[in-house]
Formats: sequence, C-alpha cells, structure tokens
Amino acid sequence: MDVSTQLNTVKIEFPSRPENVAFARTAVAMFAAQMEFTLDDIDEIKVATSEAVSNAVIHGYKDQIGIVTVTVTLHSSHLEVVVKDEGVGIADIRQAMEPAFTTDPVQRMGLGLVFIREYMDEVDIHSEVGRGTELVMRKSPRTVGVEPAE
Amino acid sequence: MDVSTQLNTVKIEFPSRPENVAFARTAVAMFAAQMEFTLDDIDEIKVATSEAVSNAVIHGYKDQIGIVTVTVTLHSSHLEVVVKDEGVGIADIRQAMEPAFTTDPVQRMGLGLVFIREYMDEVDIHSEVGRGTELVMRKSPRTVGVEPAE
Amino acid sequence: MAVVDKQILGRTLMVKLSGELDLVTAESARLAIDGDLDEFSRVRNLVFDLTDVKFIDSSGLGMLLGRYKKINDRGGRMLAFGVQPVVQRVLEMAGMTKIMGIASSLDEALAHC
Amino acid sequence: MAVVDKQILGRTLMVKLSGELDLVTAESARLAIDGDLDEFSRVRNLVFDLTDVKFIDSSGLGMLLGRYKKINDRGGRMLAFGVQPVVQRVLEMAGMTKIMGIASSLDEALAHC
Ligand SMILES: Nc1ncnc2c1ncn2[C@@H]1O[C@H](COP(=O)(O)OP(=O)(O)O)[C@@H](O)[C@H]1O
Ligand SMILES: Nc1ncnc2c1ncn2[C@@H]1O[C@H](COP(=O)(O)OP(=O)(O)O)[C@@H](O)[C@H]1O
Repeated sequence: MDVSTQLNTVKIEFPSRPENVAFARTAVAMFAAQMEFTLDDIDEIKVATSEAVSNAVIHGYKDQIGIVTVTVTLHSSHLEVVVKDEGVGIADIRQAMEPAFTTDPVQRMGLGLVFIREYMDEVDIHSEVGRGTELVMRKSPRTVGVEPAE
Repeated sequence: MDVSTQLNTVKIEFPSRPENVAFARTAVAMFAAQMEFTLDDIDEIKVATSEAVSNAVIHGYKDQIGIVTVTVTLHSSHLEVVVKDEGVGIADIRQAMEPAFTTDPVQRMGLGLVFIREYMDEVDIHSEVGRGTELVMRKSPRTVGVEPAE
Repeated sequence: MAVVDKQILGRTLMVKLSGELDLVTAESARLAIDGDLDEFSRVRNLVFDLTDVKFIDSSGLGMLLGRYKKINDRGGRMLAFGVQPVVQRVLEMAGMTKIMGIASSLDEALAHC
Repeated sequence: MAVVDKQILGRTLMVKLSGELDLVTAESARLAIDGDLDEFSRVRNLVFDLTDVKFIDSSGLGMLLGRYKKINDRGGRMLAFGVQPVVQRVLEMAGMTKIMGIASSLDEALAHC
C-alpha cells in the first residue's frame, strides 16, 4: 500500500462468500462518499461494485471459497475501485463484455459488465485463465460547473 | 487469510489518517452485525474499535502516516477484532492500561483502553517498542437464554 | 430476508420485498415466490411492492426476469409499484420496464391484472 | 462538521452538535467553540444540544472535558440536553455526568445557567 502521496485508500480482503457482497459494496460507497459525488453517483458506484464482487464470487471462484480483494483509492480527480480474485480467469474478455453474454445462462443475465460500463467512466479488465481476474473501475464526480474556472 | 474453516472474516488496511477512524468503526460494526449482537453490543464494538484505531493513528504513528490493519473474524461463539499498527509501540503495557494514564495529557484523557476493556469481553495487547502494537479484542453476543441447551 | 410479505388475492400473488436485492436476497426471494407459484397453480399474475427496496443489481433483475418468464408462460401479467428512482433507473437500463408494468399504487397494479 | 449551530443568549453559548463525535469532529468542534469563548469574554455558560449526536468516544469526551475546564475557570456552568442513550452511557462511564448537567430540554438547561 502506497501512502507516500496525499491520497486516501483502503484495501478490503474477504472470503468469496455471497453475504460479503453487500458488505463490500456498502464499504466502498461509504469510502467513496469522501469525494464530491452526488447521491446518484454513489448509487452507481454501489451497483458497479456489487456486480464486480458478485462476479468474483460466482464466476471467479464458482463453488470454492477464495479471497476477494477490493481496493478503493481517492485520486485528485477520480475514484478508483479495483476488484481482484485469484479464480478461474476469463478466456475471452471481449466476449465477456458483450451484453447478455454469460457462461451461466440458466441463472445469470450477462448484464453485470454492462452495468459496470454504464455506471463507471472507465473499466479495464486484466485476466488470465487459471490465475484470476482484476477489474479496474474509475469514476469522476460530475463537475457541477456553477463557477467558471479562474 | 485463513478461509479453510467456515468462519467469515474481513481484513481492512488503510493509512493512519484521522478521517479513516470513522470508516473503520462503521465497517467493523456492519460486519459484526452478521452475529446475533444487540444494538447496544454493536454500539460498544463501535466505540472500542474507534478507540483502538484512534490510538494507532494518534499514538502509534504520531505525526507520520503508516498502515493500520483491522481484522474482524466471526467465530462460532464470539467476535474478534484485531487492530494492528507498525508504529512506535508501547513501552509499559500495564501502565498504558491504567485509567487516566496517557502520554499526551494535554490533548487526551487516558480513557481509550478503559473504554475498550469496559465494552469488550477480552482484550490482549501485544506491543514492541519501535515495531508496533496489536490489540486483540473479543466479544460474545449476550446469550438470551430462552432455550435450554439440548 | 428480501420477502417481507406475501398474499394471494384471486389469481394474483402479491409480494412485498424489502432491503437490497442482490445475489443473496434475490435467491431467497426466488425460492419463496417459486414455492407459491408451484403450490398455487391458479395464480396467473404477480405484483411486486418495491416501496422498501433501496438497491437492485443484475442478480436482483435476474430474479425478476425469471419470475416474469414463469408468469408469462401462464398467460399472466407481472407488475410492480412503489418503485424508487434508484431502482427505476436500473430496471429501465436493462429494458425490464418494457415487460414488467410499473404502477403507481397497489390498486393501479391490480387494475391491470 | 460537528457544530451545526451556535448562538449566544446573554452569558450563555449554545452549541448544537451533530453526527459522530470522534477525534476528527471533536477537533473541529473544539476550534469553533474556543473561537467563540475567546471572542466573547462575557460568555460564562455553555449549553450543548446533543439531540443529533449518535456516537461519542473518548476523543469526543476529551473535547467536552476541555470546554468544561474553560467554563469552570470563568465560574460558569456547562450543561447538555437531548442526550441519546448511547451517548449517555459513555458520559456516565467516564464520570462526565457528575460535572456536566444533563437537562431534558433547552429551557431546562437555560434555567440552570
Ligand atoms: N471475476 C470473473 N472471473 C471469471 N469469469 C468472469 C468474471 N467476471 C466475469 N466473468 C465472465 O464474464 C461473463 C459475463 O459477466 P457479466 O456481464 O457480469 O454477466 P453475468 O454475471 O450475468 O454472467 C460471466 O458469465 C463470466 O463468464
Ligand atoms: N497503538 C498504540 N501505539 C503506541 N502507544 C499506544 C497505543 N495505544 C495506546 N498507547 C499508549 O497507551 C496510552 C493510553 O492509551 P488510552 O487509554 O487509549 O488513552 P489516550 O489515547 O487517551 O492516551 C497512550 O497515551 C499511549 O501512550
């Protein structure tokens, strides 16, 4: 953890139990509230985090329990949320991103990553089959623009 | 992190900024709510966590920024909260525990550890000067005792 | 528990949900609702009271869509009322409002059943 | 900010606090209150409205005790009203209720000033 800069950050690690998804999204929303986000923004961050952590739990670790790591960092102009698992990984990231694509069509809708892309400004996925997945999401508070720049 | 047992656990790591004390105590209270604690119990856990994390921030790291680690584990019969810093350490733990003892009499009351001992069932302190401090706190939900043991 | 109340009125099953609808609570809601749909074959329609639902993600949506398919197979209708803005936005984004009617009250929902 | 309202009535400074009183908010409250105490030397008494304070720890208590010392030096009284049960327990445990009067309303607090 880099504490040399003036940024605030928190790293949260927990086993991939379904009940921890609610804990993770609430903790992330609480931490994000330190920035000038609107309540709508915070709701969107909460949904995106819920999707990402659910994916780590459901797809990353399937029936096993592994460690999920969520890191939230406040940068000067944006928030970064990183959700990491050491699960099965994603073979074809492009395909995974497609709306309605899911490897679990009986139970899932394939909308998780769609929601994440809709609600966050930037999304990067790093994944390796058999090694795990890291999802990096970024979002900036909407500039209200009532005051002109000096 | 040990995930081999059925226990649920979360590890939270953050820089020792004063504003993270509120985040830490709220996150711990939220996680603790998975056990059958009364609202009074949860309030007590919140106060104890606030004191422990404040101590890591104020005494452990003084004017520097270091990493504080808070680990919450749900055991079958009790909750365990561990607050760890790698700060200055405590020279005389027995003295630190005394009511009203503080190394910062201008600003502090020396009641933090008193509150922790009052509100938690068990408290262990491990500390080494120059290496840091680990505070282990345990609390069991009060048994309501409506059903006799089978 | 996500399901806080269930009632059958004629051919309509009314389900009141509460809290945050995610993978855990959606699963418990699914079990509760499907139990009733299996037991009471006369039920055609499903009305959700979402007044107290403050959060929904794609797992919650999946539960709603799955119930919609069952109701649609029976030739019935599915509606929701008390939809909070934060939930409405997620439903709209996923196109759920095109298949699930959104009513402003229980009475209005029942009038469409 | 912990201090949401401040008012001076005669020789009494009334301070309404809100939220959680910990090391961060206690410090901001301390600065706000001491600023007024320095500026208005006629102030003798201090009355806290704690209705909206839902949490206090030893840092919050330290702030109250420090203000008590200042008020005591001026020969005044310090009181609080609207004390929530969770806050009351912490105040009692620390013996704070022996030196700070607990009133049931603003009027009762002012009557003791
Ligand atoms: N953390 C992950 N580990 C492994 N596979 C993943 C992960 N996240 C997403 N995927 C894959 O991407 C697909 C699409 O994900 P998503 O859009 O969230 O939809 P859904 O969760 O409904 O399947 C998943 O079905 C899964 O195959
Ligand atoms: N994490 C820590 N690192 C270093 N010293 C500590 C730590 N926690 C407690 N102490 C020491 O123990 C003393 C008593 O602590 P406490 O009872 O919490 O009172 P206070 O915080 O008001 O000083 C502190 O003044 C400090 O010297």
